[in-house]
Amino acid sequence: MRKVRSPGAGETAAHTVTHKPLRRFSIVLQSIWRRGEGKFTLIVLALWLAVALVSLVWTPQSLWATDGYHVWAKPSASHWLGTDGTGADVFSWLMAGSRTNLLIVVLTVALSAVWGLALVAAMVARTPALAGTSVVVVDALISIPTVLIALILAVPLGASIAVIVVACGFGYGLNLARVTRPAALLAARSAYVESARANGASGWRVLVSHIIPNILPVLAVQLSLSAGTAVLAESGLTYLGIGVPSGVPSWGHSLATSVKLINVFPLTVLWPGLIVTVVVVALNVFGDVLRDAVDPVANPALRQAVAQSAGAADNATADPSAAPVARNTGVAEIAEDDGEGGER
Amino acid sequence: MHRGLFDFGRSHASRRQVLFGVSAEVHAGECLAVIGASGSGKTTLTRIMLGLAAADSGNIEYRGEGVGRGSAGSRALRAESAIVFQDPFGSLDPRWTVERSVSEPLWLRRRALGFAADEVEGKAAQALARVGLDPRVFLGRYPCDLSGGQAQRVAIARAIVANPRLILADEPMSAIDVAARVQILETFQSILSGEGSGAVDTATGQPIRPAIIMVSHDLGVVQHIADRILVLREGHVVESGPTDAVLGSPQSDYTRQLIAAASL
Amino acid sequence: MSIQVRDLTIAIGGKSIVSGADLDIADGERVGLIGSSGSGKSMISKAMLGLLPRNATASGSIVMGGTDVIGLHERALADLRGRYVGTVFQNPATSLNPVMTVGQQIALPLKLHYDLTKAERAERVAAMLAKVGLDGEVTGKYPHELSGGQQQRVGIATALITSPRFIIADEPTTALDSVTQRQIVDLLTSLVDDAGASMLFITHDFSVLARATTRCYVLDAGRIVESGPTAELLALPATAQARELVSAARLLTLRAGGKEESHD
Amino acid sequence: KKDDAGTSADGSATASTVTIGLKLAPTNLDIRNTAGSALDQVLIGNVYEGIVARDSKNQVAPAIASSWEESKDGLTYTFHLNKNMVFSNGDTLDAEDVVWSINELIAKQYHDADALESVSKVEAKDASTVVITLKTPNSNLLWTLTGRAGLVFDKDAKYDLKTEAVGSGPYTVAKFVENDSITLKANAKYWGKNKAKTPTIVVKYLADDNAAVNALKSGDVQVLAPITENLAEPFTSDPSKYVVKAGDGTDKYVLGFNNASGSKLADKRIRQAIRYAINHDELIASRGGADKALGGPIPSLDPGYEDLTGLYPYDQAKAKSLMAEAGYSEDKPLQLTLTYANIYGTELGDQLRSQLKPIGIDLKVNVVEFSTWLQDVYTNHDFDLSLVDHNESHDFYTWTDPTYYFGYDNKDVQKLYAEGIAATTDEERDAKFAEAAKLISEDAPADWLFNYRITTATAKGVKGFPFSLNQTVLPLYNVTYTK
Amino acid sequence: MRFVVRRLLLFVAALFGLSVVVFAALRILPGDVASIMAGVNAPPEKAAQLREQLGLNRPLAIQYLDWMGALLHGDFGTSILTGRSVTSLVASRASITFPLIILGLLIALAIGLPLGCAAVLARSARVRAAFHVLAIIGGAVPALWSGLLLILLFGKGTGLVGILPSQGFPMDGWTTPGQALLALILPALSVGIIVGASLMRYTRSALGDLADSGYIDMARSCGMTRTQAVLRVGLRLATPQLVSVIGLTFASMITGVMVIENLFALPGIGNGLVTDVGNRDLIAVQSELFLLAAFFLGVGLVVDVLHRILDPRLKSADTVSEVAA
Ligand SMILES: Nc1ncnc2c1ncn2[C@@H]1O[C@H](COP(=O)(O)OP(=O)(O)OP(=O)(O)O)[C@@H](O)[C@H]1O
Ligand SMILES: Nc1ncnc2c1ncn2[C@@H]1O[C@H](COP(=O)(O)OP(=O)(O)OP(=O)(O)O)[C@@H](O)[C@H]1O
Ligand SMILES: [Mg+2]
Ligand SMILES: [Mg+2]
Repeated sequence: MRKVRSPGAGETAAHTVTHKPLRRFSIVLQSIWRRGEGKFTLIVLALWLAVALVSLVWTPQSLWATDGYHVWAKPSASHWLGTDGTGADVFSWLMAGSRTNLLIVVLTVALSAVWGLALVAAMVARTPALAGTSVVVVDALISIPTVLIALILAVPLGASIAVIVVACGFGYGLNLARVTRPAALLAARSAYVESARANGASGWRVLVSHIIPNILPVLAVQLSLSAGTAVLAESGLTYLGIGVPSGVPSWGHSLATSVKLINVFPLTVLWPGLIVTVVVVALNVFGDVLRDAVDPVANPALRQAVAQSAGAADNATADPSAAPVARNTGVAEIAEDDGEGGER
Repeated sequence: MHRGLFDFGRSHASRRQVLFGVSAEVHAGECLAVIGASGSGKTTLTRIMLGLAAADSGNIEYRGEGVGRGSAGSRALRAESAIVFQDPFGSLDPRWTVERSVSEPLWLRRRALGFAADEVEGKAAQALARVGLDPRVFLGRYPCDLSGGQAQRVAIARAIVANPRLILADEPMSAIDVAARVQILETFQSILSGEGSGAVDTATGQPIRPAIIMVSHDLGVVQHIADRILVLREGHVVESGPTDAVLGSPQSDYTRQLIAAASL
Repeated sequence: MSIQVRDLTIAIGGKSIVSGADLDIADGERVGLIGSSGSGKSMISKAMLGLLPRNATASGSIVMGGTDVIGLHERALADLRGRYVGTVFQNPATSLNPVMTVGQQIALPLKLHYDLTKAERAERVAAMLAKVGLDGEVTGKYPHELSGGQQQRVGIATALITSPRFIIADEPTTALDSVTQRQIVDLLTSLVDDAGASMLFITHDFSVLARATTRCYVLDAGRIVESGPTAELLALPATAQARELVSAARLLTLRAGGKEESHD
Repeated sequence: KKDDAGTSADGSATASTVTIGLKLAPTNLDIRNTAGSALDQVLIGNVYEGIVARDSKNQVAPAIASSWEESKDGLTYTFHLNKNMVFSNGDTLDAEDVVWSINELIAKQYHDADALESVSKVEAKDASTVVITLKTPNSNLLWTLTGRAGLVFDKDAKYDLKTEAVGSGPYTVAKFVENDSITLKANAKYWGKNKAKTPTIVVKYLADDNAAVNALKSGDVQVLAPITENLAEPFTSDPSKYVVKAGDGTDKYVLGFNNASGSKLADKRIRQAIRYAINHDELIASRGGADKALGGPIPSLDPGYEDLTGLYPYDQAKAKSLMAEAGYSEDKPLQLTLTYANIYGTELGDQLRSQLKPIGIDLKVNVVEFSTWLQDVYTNHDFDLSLVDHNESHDFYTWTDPTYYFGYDNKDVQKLYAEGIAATTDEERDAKFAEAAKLISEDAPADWLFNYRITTATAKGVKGFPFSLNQTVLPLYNVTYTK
Repeated sequence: MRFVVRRLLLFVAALFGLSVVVFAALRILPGDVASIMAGVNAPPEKAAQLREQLGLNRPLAIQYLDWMGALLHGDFGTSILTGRSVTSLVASRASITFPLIILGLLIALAIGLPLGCAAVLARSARVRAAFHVLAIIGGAVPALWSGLLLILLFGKGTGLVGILPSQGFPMDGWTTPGQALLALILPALSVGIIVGASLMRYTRSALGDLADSGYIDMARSCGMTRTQAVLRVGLRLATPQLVSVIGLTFASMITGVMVIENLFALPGIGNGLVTDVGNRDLIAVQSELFLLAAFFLGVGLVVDVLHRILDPRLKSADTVSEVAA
């Protein structure tokens, strides 16, 4: 029975999403944009993405254009934020750093999501032994600081992006598992999952179509927090020499190298610190607004859009807002409806 | 069609036995009501019947076949039954639209029932209409935009959409105002009679008349719809029989207490 | 204590929930409030306690024993609550403090309003526990260690420990089986009568309503549509909304002597 | 902390404690077994004394031996020791201790024992005369004895060398916190004329540049040696409160090539191209301008120094054409990896990378931990280019050892060096070394980026702190601080 | 009780697993302490000789068993490089790091709890929003940066209001408690502010959720004002959750603390670990990592047990996460 390919999760998912997925996406964006903090985070994140992309093909100065005669220069027309200790353009390095940090954030978030969800799946599994063990293991491992993991990893790997990604992804995955577990458990033990199971839904299908959508709000918040923390961790670990290797631009690199000069020219440290702070704020806020926007339970606009498109698809003639808002439909009305429904 | 539930007990992790030798049976087109105090094991009984929980001893028979782990009988039972849970909102995924929730059993059973993918939406709309909800209005809604009565009706639509032969309804009327209760009962009655269920039993050529097992603590409701009653107390069957007999001339003290308390 | 509610209007986020409600509860009177789900019953009771959500605005007047509680300072409201006004909540599981023992919970209003020694408090709690029919040994237990009926009694004990002059009971008996339900209602009415207090009783269940109140109001979509002595109102409802509720209830009332036949 | 020891007439006070901020911290005090100039810097001349010492011009000076003679054939050295010498624990120090110390070093192969390979015998003629006999003449011997090889330990003292020190110098170690600080107290039993002027000297190790600058600013330390020149600005601009000065040293920042056959750099044209392509002036300028250009393996304070900077002047065109000859260009670059330890910072690597880019070298910079460098580069010779500050003086011999990590093997150089070592006069030695150095430089087995000069910053009232060579020889007895 | 026993068993198992991981990971490191001791000018034989002397050539399994054997007797070994016992090394470093963490945590609590409560209790929605923004920004600042800014502001010698020492720890350590404490104030502030901000967020959200709950309504109906109810009932109800958060925060603080130790030149555990790894003083490193991991696992254990004590509903649950949300 297991071997027969039952109508997969994708089938239903695709089915629902056929009602204009783009529209749904734009509603979500609009919902975020409508809020003041949503505007802020969208702008910051879009700018980040744009700068990262642009830096792949263009930076105001080449990263490797070092002018040893003008190190630690003050901001000028050719060097908007001045130069660093090698005489390279700080602005260009910060621009290029944005792509490294973006990469780190994306990889860390992806790893922590995969690892965290795997743990969640184990923790809400129907096998008590698996569920019990994984819960306890998570509770134990979670108390080990990320930096310790990074230190141990940096031992064989040396300073590298992989150290940051693996250490942070591992740690944040544990956190994520712990934080989302109650919501996941609620979904996993819910009546709708039981009835789906009674109808023959597989465990995988339940995970993908019921549990994950239901922990999505918590997940959104947690992942964006992880993203923010990954940016912070990058700067910390790079400063400690176990993060981004030298020669690779990153904000942590800019921060760590300019830290030395704080006494002479404090402004140099200001920029990377400011960027990190602003981006982390944006990421944290993004989690909150994303949760509110993407969750149909919390976002009435999204619900309305879905209802409208469903109503329109179902019966083109009916104006959904004109339809009776059936609350206290009387007994008589039911019988009538019943008959109609039966004949269709 | 015959469905027998013979003699099974169940113990929980806490090592406390919850059900003691409960036997019952229900036939097509018939409603069996299970009543009893809170914690007497009613929900557990329904869960065991559907294989959502396992009994420690005893056996369940469905259409003449034993229902054990992985048996043909259990597959048939799962494929042909539906459940309505006590809590209307709990049984609907809060992040799924009504349409998706109602059509989920259809998707899961499409092959077995043998219809095309493009029929699904129509069937879901039809089921909604049958419980008195306008599909144009409700298909696209999310559970949080529904009132309790509406949610309950959606859950029932979901239960009846795939033409099950057995419906288990666990206190489907709790926390719902009386007007809404009446609507739901009407729906059940029409389903029991086989009216417009839309599906025909291939063996007999008759419309499918499902059996309903309903758990309830509202004796008024029970009297209204049930053909037979099973009274549970602390896991034991204290009394069972036709509705009129049990409510009219109760044999056990406990049943008498229940009736006395309800009928003021 | 007598209560006069005049032109009470409650809005949340610009949406009107209750509009222009007038209610009177005379000294020592037990008054019911019924209405379909979401009609605003709980909001009215919360307004009386000054417990409306922060984004809610209330206007009109609620005069309790001479003071208008609307717009009253939180400090003054707090002095009123628990001392002159007691509340029994619908769901004890979500209102009894899970980290307080039953004894601490029941003693809380005493502690907040009266200067008593520990021993005196313990004595009163013990007496109150006896009145609501609970064993002395539950004093040290936590709410989650009690059954639903026991929890509900703890809630009643907490509401009544200071012998308040006015009790608000918001659906205190839902989710309980009929036997327990009846016990709780009888307990509550007798305790209220013994203390000579007034009570506002919110419920869906008409048999409970009839038993617990002498007069009642019908609320629909935030408006009081009808009021009158309970027995009369249930026998002969004047408005369509009340009629609908009452006829549905009647249909589902348990009748000794067998099942009612026609039902369309 | 800086409680006043005495107040002079004009109201200024001489501090009883001076705190000195240094950079590289020793991990233990075991000067016999643990390498690293951090130990030499703080212990030699302050706590331990050698049979001879080194002055601030890198010349040999009297210490435990007040005078010495060298035989004509260069095979016998006779040392006349001072009288009435004692260790800090009260034991007398005489020829026996000297002989025992040197013999022990050779027998147990303590650090630097290989420098005494040519020694055949060490004897005490009497209590104050020590004779060292050599198998072959060694013009470096005396200088070698100024370092660890010539240190004199108390034969009879038992102590844990890692955490304690018993020597005959003007100071004793009162407290040692690894990687953090050493507290030196004046040796009450000190026998000689270099009596400590300040009773307590605290050496504080400040690895972080910023921390170091803050420490001097806040008065937590009175001296910073070295200070990164770029960071000295707040001090240079405030001469009323601080003195900032650069001193000479023997630190050679060597961009070493892997010369072994089979290496990408076995092709001389590429090595030469790299040397032409590097703009040393720019490198020095970016570091603040104090360092000195260095064209060959011998720094100005070492014997055989000659200005070789003219051999490979900065000439990008020439570099490009050499690379083109070897078959590389900017469009078709040669991939090379520069591996170096993280203690030198990332700037140099980044700068070299950009300087080599236009001539067709794609330099991958791999900054690793020092241990990793030791393993990969130093031991396994697994590298293309490497960057090390070879700070030791008189380490020219590394170019004559084909097994050293450069893998440089030039018979002419080896012959010249041997002749120089065997020389019995300094002039002869210097000439041979200079000739060899020129040969090496022409061969381009490495590029000498610059001769690092130490910038030291002190508070205005600090006197007697040596500015030259203070990373290897740091006599502290003369240091005082007057507020 | 069964829970505690199970948790303890797990603690031991986790420690054992970690010891293997730590030991193995350290052996993959290129380079060793012998070559560090020998330095760059010594002939290769020198390093080999030292290796032999130090017993670094023995089979790994034997080295591991030796280490574990000694560990079981409470002997954490002797650092090869410094010649000091790891116990005394760790003790002297911990005497800086732990006061720093605890001071930081106290500052964080002093900032986070009251502000978190205020953020829930504030009457005006604008003020509540302002608190929220404050919390988010506070938590988004890199530790490195906040430390630097504090030095620039308050560091003696450097700061605008140069009143506090910003570099190093007094030589005499805690024998001069006043100075020692002073030296820790700026570093503790730099971690404390950041952690405080995140604690404020947690407090705010935990209390915010509770403020609309039936428990608060119940307390108010008994006669408490909203403020009283939130502070007395809400805080108590949020305590188990906050204890968990603080426990986790404690573990995550160590990252910030390591950066801060570096920045403020404090010879603490973080600084020591980095140096020891760099020097390949493996015996020291493995024992230090082990002790640190044991400590944090221990904190986790204590937090779990505390959580259960504080929340009577957990008595019968198997794990804390069962009810913790
Ligand atoms: N997962 C479980 N673990 C332990 N005991 C359980 C579990 N589920 C149910 N029980 C116990 O089994 C008994 C029967 O529970 P069940 O849910 O079947 O009662 P019920 O009759 O449906 O009650 P209600 O009317 O309140 O729904 C109860 O005493 C309950 O405490
Ligand atoms: N915090 C809130 N914000 C916005 N609307 C609310 C809020 N709380 C309640 N409402 C709305 O106020 C209306 C009245 O709610 P109320 O709880 O008083 O109903 P009720 O009559 O007590 O219903 P029930 O019988 O289900 O308890 C409902 O429509 C509800 O949706
Ligand atoms: Mg049940
Ligand atoms: Mg209500």
